[in-house]
Amino acid sequence: MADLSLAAPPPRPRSALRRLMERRLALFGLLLIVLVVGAAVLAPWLAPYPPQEQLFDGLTLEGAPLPPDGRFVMGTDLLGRDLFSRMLYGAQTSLIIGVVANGMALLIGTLVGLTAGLFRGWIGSALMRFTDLMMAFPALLLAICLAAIFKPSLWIVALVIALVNWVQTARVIYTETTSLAERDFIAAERTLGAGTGRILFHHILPHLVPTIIVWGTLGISTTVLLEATLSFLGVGVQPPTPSWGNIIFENQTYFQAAPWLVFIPGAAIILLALAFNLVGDALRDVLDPTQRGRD
Amino acid sequence: MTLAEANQPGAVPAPDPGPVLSVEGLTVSVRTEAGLQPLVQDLSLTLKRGETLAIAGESGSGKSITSLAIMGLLPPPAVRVTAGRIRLGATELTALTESEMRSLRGDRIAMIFQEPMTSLNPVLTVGSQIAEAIRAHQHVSRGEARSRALAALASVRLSQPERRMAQYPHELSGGMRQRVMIAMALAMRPEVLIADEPTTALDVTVQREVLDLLRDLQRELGTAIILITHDMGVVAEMADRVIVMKSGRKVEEAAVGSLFHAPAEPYTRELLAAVPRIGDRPDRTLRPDAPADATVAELSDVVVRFPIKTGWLGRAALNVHAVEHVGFDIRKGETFALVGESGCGKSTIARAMVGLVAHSGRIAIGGQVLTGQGRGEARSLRRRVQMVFQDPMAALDPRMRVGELIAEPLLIHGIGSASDRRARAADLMLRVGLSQDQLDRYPHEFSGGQRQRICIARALALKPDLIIADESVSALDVSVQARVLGLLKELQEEMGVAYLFISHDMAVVDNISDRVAVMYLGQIVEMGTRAQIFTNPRHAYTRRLLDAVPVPDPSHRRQHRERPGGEVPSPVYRTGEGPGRLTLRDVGEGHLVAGAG
Amino acid sequence: MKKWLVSTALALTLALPAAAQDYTPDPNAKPGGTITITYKDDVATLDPAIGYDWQNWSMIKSIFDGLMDYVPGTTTLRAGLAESYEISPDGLTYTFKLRPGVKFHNGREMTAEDVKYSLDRVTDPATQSPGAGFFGSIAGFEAAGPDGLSGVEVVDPLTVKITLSRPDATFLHVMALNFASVVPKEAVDALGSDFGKQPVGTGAFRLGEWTLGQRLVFEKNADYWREGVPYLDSVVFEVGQEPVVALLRLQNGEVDVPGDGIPPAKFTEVMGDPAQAARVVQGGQLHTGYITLNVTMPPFDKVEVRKAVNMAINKERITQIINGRAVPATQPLPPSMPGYTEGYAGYPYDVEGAKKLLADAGLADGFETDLYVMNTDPNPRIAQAIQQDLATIGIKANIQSLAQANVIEAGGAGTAPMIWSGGMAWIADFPDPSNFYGPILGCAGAGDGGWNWSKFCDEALDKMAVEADSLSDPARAEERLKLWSDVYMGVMEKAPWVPVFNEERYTMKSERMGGDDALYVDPVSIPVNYDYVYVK
Amino acid sequence: MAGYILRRLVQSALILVGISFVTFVLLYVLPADPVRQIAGRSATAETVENIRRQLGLDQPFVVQYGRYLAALLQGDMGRSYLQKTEVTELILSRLPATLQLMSAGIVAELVLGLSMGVAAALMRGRAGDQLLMMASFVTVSAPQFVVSLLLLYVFAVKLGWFPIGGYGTAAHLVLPAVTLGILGSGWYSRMMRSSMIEVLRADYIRTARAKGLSGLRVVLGHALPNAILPVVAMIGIDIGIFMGGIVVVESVFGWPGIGQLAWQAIQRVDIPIIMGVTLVSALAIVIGNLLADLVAPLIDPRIRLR
Repeated sequence: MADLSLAAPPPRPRSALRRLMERRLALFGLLLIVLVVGAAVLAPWLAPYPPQEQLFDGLTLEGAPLPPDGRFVMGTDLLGRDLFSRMLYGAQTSLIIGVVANGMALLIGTLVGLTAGLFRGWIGSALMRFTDLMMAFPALLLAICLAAIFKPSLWIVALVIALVNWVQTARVIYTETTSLAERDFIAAERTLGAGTGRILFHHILPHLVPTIIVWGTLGISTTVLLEATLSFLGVGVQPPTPSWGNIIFENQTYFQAAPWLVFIPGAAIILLALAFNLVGDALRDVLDPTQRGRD
Repeated sequence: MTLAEANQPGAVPAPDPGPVLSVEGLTVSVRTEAGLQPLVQDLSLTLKRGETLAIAGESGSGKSITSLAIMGLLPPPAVRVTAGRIRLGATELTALTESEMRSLRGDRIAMIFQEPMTSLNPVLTVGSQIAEAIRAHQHVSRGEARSRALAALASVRLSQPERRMAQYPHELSGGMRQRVMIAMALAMRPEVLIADEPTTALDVTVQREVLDLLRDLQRELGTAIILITHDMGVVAEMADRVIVMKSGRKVEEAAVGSLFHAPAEPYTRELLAAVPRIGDRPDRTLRPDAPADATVAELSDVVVRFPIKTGWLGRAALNVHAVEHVGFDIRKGETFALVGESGCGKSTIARAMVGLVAHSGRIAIGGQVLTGQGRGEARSLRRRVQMVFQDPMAALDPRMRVGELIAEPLLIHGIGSASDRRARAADLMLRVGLSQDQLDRYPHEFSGGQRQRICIARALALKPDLIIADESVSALDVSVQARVLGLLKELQEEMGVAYLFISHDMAVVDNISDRVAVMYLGQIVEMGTRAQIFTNPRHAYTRRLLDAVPVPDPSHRRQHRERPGGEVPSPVYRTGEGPGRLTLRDVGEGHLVAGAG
Repeated sequence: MKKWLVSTALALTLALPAAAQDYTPDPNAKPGGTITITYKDDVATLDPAIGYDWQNWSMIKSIFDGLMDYVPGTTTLRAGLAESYEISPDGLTYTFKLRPGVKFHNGREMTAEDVKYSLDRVTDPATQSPGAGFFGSIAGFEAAGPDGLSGVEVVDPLTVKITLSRPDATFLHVMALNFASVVPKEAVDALGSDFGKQPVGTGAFRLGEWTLGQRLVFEKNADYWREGVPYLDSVVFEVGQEPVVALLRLQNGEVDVPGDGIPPAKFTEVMGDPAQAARVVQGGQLHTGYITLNVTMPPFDKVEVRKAVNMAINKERITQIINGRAVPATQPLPPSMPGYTEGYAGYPYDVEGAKKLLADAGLADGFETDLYVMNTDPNPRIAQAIQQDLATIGIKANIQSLAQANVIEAGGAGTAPMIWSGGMAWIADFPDPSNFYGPILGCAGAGDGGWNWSKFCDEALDKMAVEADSLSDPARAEERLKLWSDVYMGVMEKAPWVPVFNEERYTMKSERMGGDDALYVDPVSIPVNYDYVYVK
Repeated sequence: MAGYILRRLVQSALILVGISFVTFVLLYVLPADPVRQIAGRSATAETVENIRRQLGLDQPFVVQYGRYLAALLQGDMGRSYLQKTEVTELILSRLPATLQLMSAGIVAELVLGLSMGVAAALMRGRAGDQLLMMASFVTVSAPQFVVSLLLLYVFAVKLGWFPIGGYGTAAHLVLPAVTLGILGSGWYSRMMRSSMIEVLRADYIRTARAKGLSGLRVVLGHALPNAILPVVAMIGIDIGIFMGGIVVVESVFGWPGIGQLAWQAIQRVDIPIIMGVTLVSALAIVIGNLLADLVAPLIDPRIRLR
C-alpha cells in the first residue's frame, strides 16, 4: 500500500533522542537498566553487609536460611549471607557477563556471518563450514573444556561464553546478509565503485541492526544463565563471587524450602533481559528512518 | 468462447438498467499522529450491470483505496471508512459485519490485483487456491470444487489446465498467473469485478492478451467491471465510462469517448497530454559538435550465461543463456534504446556493462576494455558509466540521507572535501528539480518521481559519459514519467551524456531514443534508427510488440487475435546446447534485421 | 559402632564355629515382596574386581560373596564362603576351608580353584582392578600377571592356602572386600569385559534384568547357601533419579529407599515433620571430611601455618551449614573406627591463637592461596565457610570449584595447596585404622598422582604403621590399635590435614520397610543391606 | 535430489571427523587424568602406569587419535573407562529415549512457540501481544532446573496427573516434553511473530481475504505455511541448543537418555563416552539440519535443492 505513505506525508522527524524519550516502555526499560547499573556501581555503598560475609545469625540453628524480613530484606542464603547484598554485587558480574560476553558473541557472530555472506567464494564457504562445525559441537562441553583449560576468572568466563555463543548469530546474520546482498541498492553501490568495506559497514551492517538487537536482547538472559551453568560445573565465576545466575544455581534445589533464593534472582534476570529488550525494540524503531512517524 | 469479436465494448444492452454497485459520498481516512487524514473524499459513483467503469489517476489519487473500501479490505485499524455508503445491489455494504462481508467477498464481488506474482500464495498449488475460493462460498465436495476450478482455468484459456492445477505460482509466467487470478475471481461469477491495475506488471504482448480475455469474459458473464489503472491506453481500450481521480477526489466523470476527445477539466487534459504516443516525433539530429565516430561504448559478441547447478558435485547441467552474441555501439551524446520483454536479456547487458555480472566477449567503455571478471573493475571505468535502476526505492539505501546518497560517489572516489561534496550534492539536487533543503531527508520521504530524480542526480555526480537507464521511468506515473524524460533530455543537451535506455515501453522508447535495438530471448532481432524501427518494423517480433501497445484513443480499432496463455519460450538450455545464432542483415541505411525478417 | 566388636572379630582364630557370633534372625521377618531403590548416577559395573562406587559396592555385595563377610549392620567380621580358617603363628599363612555345596548362579558348585582364579584375576594388571593394591601383602603380588599369584595355592577342592610376604593384620578384612569376591572362571571367560553387565556370583541375589540407564532388577537366589535369607523376592534399582525427585516419590509411596539419601534442600522439611522423621534412620559411618594442606608448598611447609589453619576452622559452623548432619572431627579417624583416640580434643577453634602462630611463622599479614573443592553441593558451600574462616586470620583462599576429576588430578599432581575432600572423601573400605593411612597419609601415596594430597611423608610414622600392621596376632590387637592411635596422633602433631567433620548417615525408608535400624545404616552396605531387610 | 543428499552426507561426515578431532584435542589438553579415575584411590604408581599403557594413553596424541579414528571408521567407539561397557551399547540403549524426548520436546516447543507467535502477531501492538512477548522472556530466562522441578511438583506430586518421573508410557513423556517446550518456546514465538507480521502484509493474504475466506483459514491456510519457513531453518540450529537443555530435564524427570550419560561421563572424564556422546549429538544436529533443509522445499515449492 504505497499509496498511504504518499497520501499522508510524514511530519518532519524529531530528534532520535526525543523520540526515544517519548516511548513510555522504552523509558521504563532505560530506567531499569540505570537501576541495575546503579546497583552494580553503588553496591559497596548500598549493600548493608559484605556480600561474602556469612553472618553468624544468618542461619537458623538447624542451618536453614532466613526468609526476607526487616533485617534481611531479601532473606539470607544457605551460608547465612545477606541475599540483598549479594544481589547488588551480583549485578556487577551479571552485567559484565550479559553485556560483555553477549556483546562479544554478537560481535564475532556478526563479523563471521557478514563476511561469509558477502564473500561467497571460498572464504565464505570456509567460514560457514566452520560455523556448521561449531554448531554441531555440544556447546556445554566446549565451554567446560575451554574453561577448564584456562583458569576460570570472570573475564575468561565471558570469553568462553562468547566463543560458544556466536554461532547462532553468525548463521542468522549470514542468511540476512546474503539476502541483503541481492538487493538493488547494493548493486547500485557496486556500480558506483564502492569497495567491499564500504558496502559492508555503511550499507549492510545498518540493516542488520534489528536482527542484532533481537538476538542481543534475548541473548542477555541466556548468557547470564550459561554463566550459572558453568559455575555449577565448576568452570564459571568462582565462589564466593556472586552472580545472579550462580545464586540461582547454588540454591535451585531449595526452590520449595527457600523460594526467595531462586525467584528473586530469577526475576532480576528476567527484568534485566526485558529492560534491554524494551530499549532495544525502541532503539530499533528509532534508528530505522523508514519507521519515522509511524509509531 | 466463440462470442462476437467485432463488437464495441459495452455494446451489449444491459438487461437491468439499475446500478449493480453504487457509492455515495465515500470518505476514507487514515489515523496518523496528526489525527485523521482523508485518503478519499466524498466520492460517488455508480456501476451498471455489464459495464466497465475505469477509475484513472496517478499514485496517491485514492483509486486503490476506493477499491479496497468497496471490498471491505482496508487495513485495520488505521484506515477506515469515515463517511458515505456503498451499496451492492440492495445490500448496504458499509453496514455489514465482517463475517457478512466475508460471505459476499469472492462471491458477489471479486477483485484481481496488480502483482500476480505476489498476489498468489507461493506455497499452494494453483488448483487448490481456486478450489478454495469455491469452497469458501458453496458447500461442494472437494472433487466438485476441483472440477469447477479446472473449468475456471479452462475458461481463462490457459493452456494445459489439467497440468496447471497441480503447479505452483512460481512455475507459471506472469501472464499465466494473472489468468489464474482472473479464473479465481470469476469462479463464483460475481456481479462486480474490481481489477486493480491488472496488466501493469505484465509485458505488453501479455497485457494485450489479458485485456482481450477480460473483455471477452465480461461479455460472456455480464460482469460489471471497475478497472483501476493509470494507463490511459488501457482506459481507452477497455472502459465505457471513466472517472478521473486526483488526491482522493473525483476530478471528472465522462463516457470514454468524450473524455478523450473533449476533456473538461485541466487536470484531465494535462494527464492526457503526458501520455506518450508512438510516432509523434521526428528523428533528432545529434549535436553537431559530436564527431560521428566518437563512441562511448562498444559491445561485440557479448555473451552472458548463468549456470544452474544441479548435478553431483555442483556441475552445471543447465545454463540460462541470458545474453547471446550481442553487439552494438553507443555514440557520444546519443540515446540508444534496448527494448524487449522481461527475460529477454536487456537488463543483463546493462549489468554486464557495469561489471555486476561476468561476461565473455568484448565490452569497451571509452576504448577501455572491461575484463570479464564481474567484480573489482577499475575505478576509473566506474566513473564513466553510471546506472539508474528501475525501482528508485530499492536502489537507494533506505537508511541513508539523500544528501549522503548523492555525495557518496564523490566520497567513494575521494573527490573534494566534505563541504565540497555537500555543495555539489545541493547543486545536483537543484539540477534535477529538487530543493536543497531536502538534502537531510530519507528516501522514503520522497515520491517515486522525486526518488528517481535523486538517482539521476547521484548518477550525474561523477560526470559520466554514459548513463544506463534500466527501466528507469517504468514505475512512474505518466505525468511524472513525462517530466523525468524531459529532465533526461535536458541533461543530455546540456552535458552531452549518452544514454543506454532500457525499456519495455515502446511509446517511451519512441519518445526518447535516437537508435533502437529490439531483443528477444537474449539476442538482438532488429536494430536501427528510431524511425526505421517504429515506422518500418521488419521483424515479426518487433511488429507484434508494436501491435500490442494499447493506444490512448478510444476510436482506435485493432485486429483481435486469439492466443492461449501458454508457456513463454525459455532461454534455458542443457550444457553444450544453445539457441541458434541469429545473424543480422542490413536492409538499408544501417537498419539491421535478424534472419528472414 | 563399638570398638569391642571389631576386637572380638580379630580375636577369632582357628576354626571358628561358623554361626557362633553370627546375626540373630529377625523374628518378625517374612519372606516375599519387592522394594524399589533409586540412584541418581548410573550403576557402572557389577564386576567385583572393578566396581568401586558406593552404589555398586552394596549391590556387588549382594550378588557375590567373598571368603569373609561382616555381621549385618556391623563391622564385625564373620565367615563367608570360608567355613573356617587358620592363621599360622607367624601370621604369614592363611588356610581357608571352603563351605561345601555352595553354587554359583549358573548352577556350578564353587571350589577352591575359583577362589584362586578370582584372586589371580583381581591382581592381574590386565584386569585393571582399582582394588589390586589391597592384595599387596600376598606373596607374589609384585609378579602378578597372567600366571597368577604364587602365594595362593589350592590344597584340595575345598581348601585354599594363602601365603603372605609380610604379616598383615588387615588381611581378613581384605578378604571381605568386594574385590576378593569369588567369580566363576567360565563365566568371566565367556563374557570378557561384559562380565560386569551379566555378573554370575554366589550371592543372595542374582541379576534379573538390567536396562541400561533405567533399572536393574535383582532376583532372590533360591539356592542361597545362607539359610532363610534373603527375604525379598526382588530389589528394583531405578537409576537416573534426581535426589529431590526421589524423595518426592518416596513421600508419594513409590520408592522404598532413596539411595542418595535425603537431599539437603529437603532435610529440614523431613526432619521437621515427626511422621517423616520417624522413618529416618541415623547412624555413623566410617567417614572423615578433611582439608589437605600441601606440605611441600610454601607456606604450608611450615608446621605453624598448618596448625594455624587447623585452629582457624570453625567446625561447628560448618556442621551447622550442612544441617548438623555431621559431628566435628578431631583426628583423621572417625569415632567408630578402632584405633580412634578417645579423649583427644584436637586443635581448638582459636582465632587469636591461629593469628599468633601465623605471626610466629613470619606471616602476620597472611598470604594468598588456592582451595580446591569438588563442585557438587554442599562442597562449594563448605569451601566458602572455610574460606571465610581463613580470611579472619588473614589467609586469602581462592576457591577452585572443579569437577571431581580435575580436583583429583590437581591433588595427585601436588599442584593444589589446599583441598577440601568432600565428595571424594575417605569412606573406609574396611573397618580398620590402617585403611586411613597408607594411600592418603603415608609416603606410598605421596608420589606423583597418589591420593596423598598433602604429600605428607613422615618416615618414622610410616615405620610405625608397618609395625602396627605386622601385628597380625589377634591377641595383640589392643597393642596394635594403640600403635595406630599413636600414628594418627603423630599425624596430628604434624598437621598435614584439618579433620573437619565425620558425616552421619541419614537413611529414609518407606513405611512398609522392615528390619533392624542397623541394617539401614550398615557401615559396609550403603544404603541398606539388601539381604536382610524385608517388607512388613 | 539424491545427489544433493549424497553431497550433504559427505559434508556431514567431514564435519563429524572435524568434531572428533576438536573434541579429542580438547580432552587431550584437559587437566584431568582418566587413569586416576580408573585406578582408584588405593592404586600404586605401577598400577596407574600399567593401566595407562594398556589404554594406550601413554602414546603421543597423533597415535591416540589415529587409533581412535581407525576404530571409529569400523563402528567401534571403544569401551567406557569406568563402566567397561561398549560405548556403542551404552549410547544405543539410551538413544531411543533421548530421540523420543527430543522429538516430543521439539513438537511441544513448536506448538507452544508458534501459537504464541501467531497470536502475538495477530494482536500486534495490543496488550495481548505485549503479554505474550513478556512471557517469551520469562521462558527464555527461566532456569531449566527450577522449571522442571516446579512442573513436576505441581502436576505430578500435587495434582497427580502424571507420574513422578520415569520412562515408558506416553504419560511419562508429557511433563518433560512440555518442560522442554516451555523453555524453548520463547525463541520460536519471537521469530514466528516477526515472520508472521511480515507475511500478513503480503499481497496473497489480501487475495485470500478477497476470496472471502474466514480469518482462521487465512491465518492457518495461507499465512502460516509462509511464515513458518524461517522457523524451519531455525529448528536445525535449535537441536544444538536443545542438547544442552536435555541434560537437566532428563535428570529431573529420570529420563534415561544420553544427556545423563554425558553428564556423568564429563564429571569423571570417561573419554570414550564423552567422545561417543559428542559425535552422536553432532550427528543428530547434522541430520536435523539436513532434515530442515529437506523439509523446507516441501513447505515452499520455490526452494530447490541444489
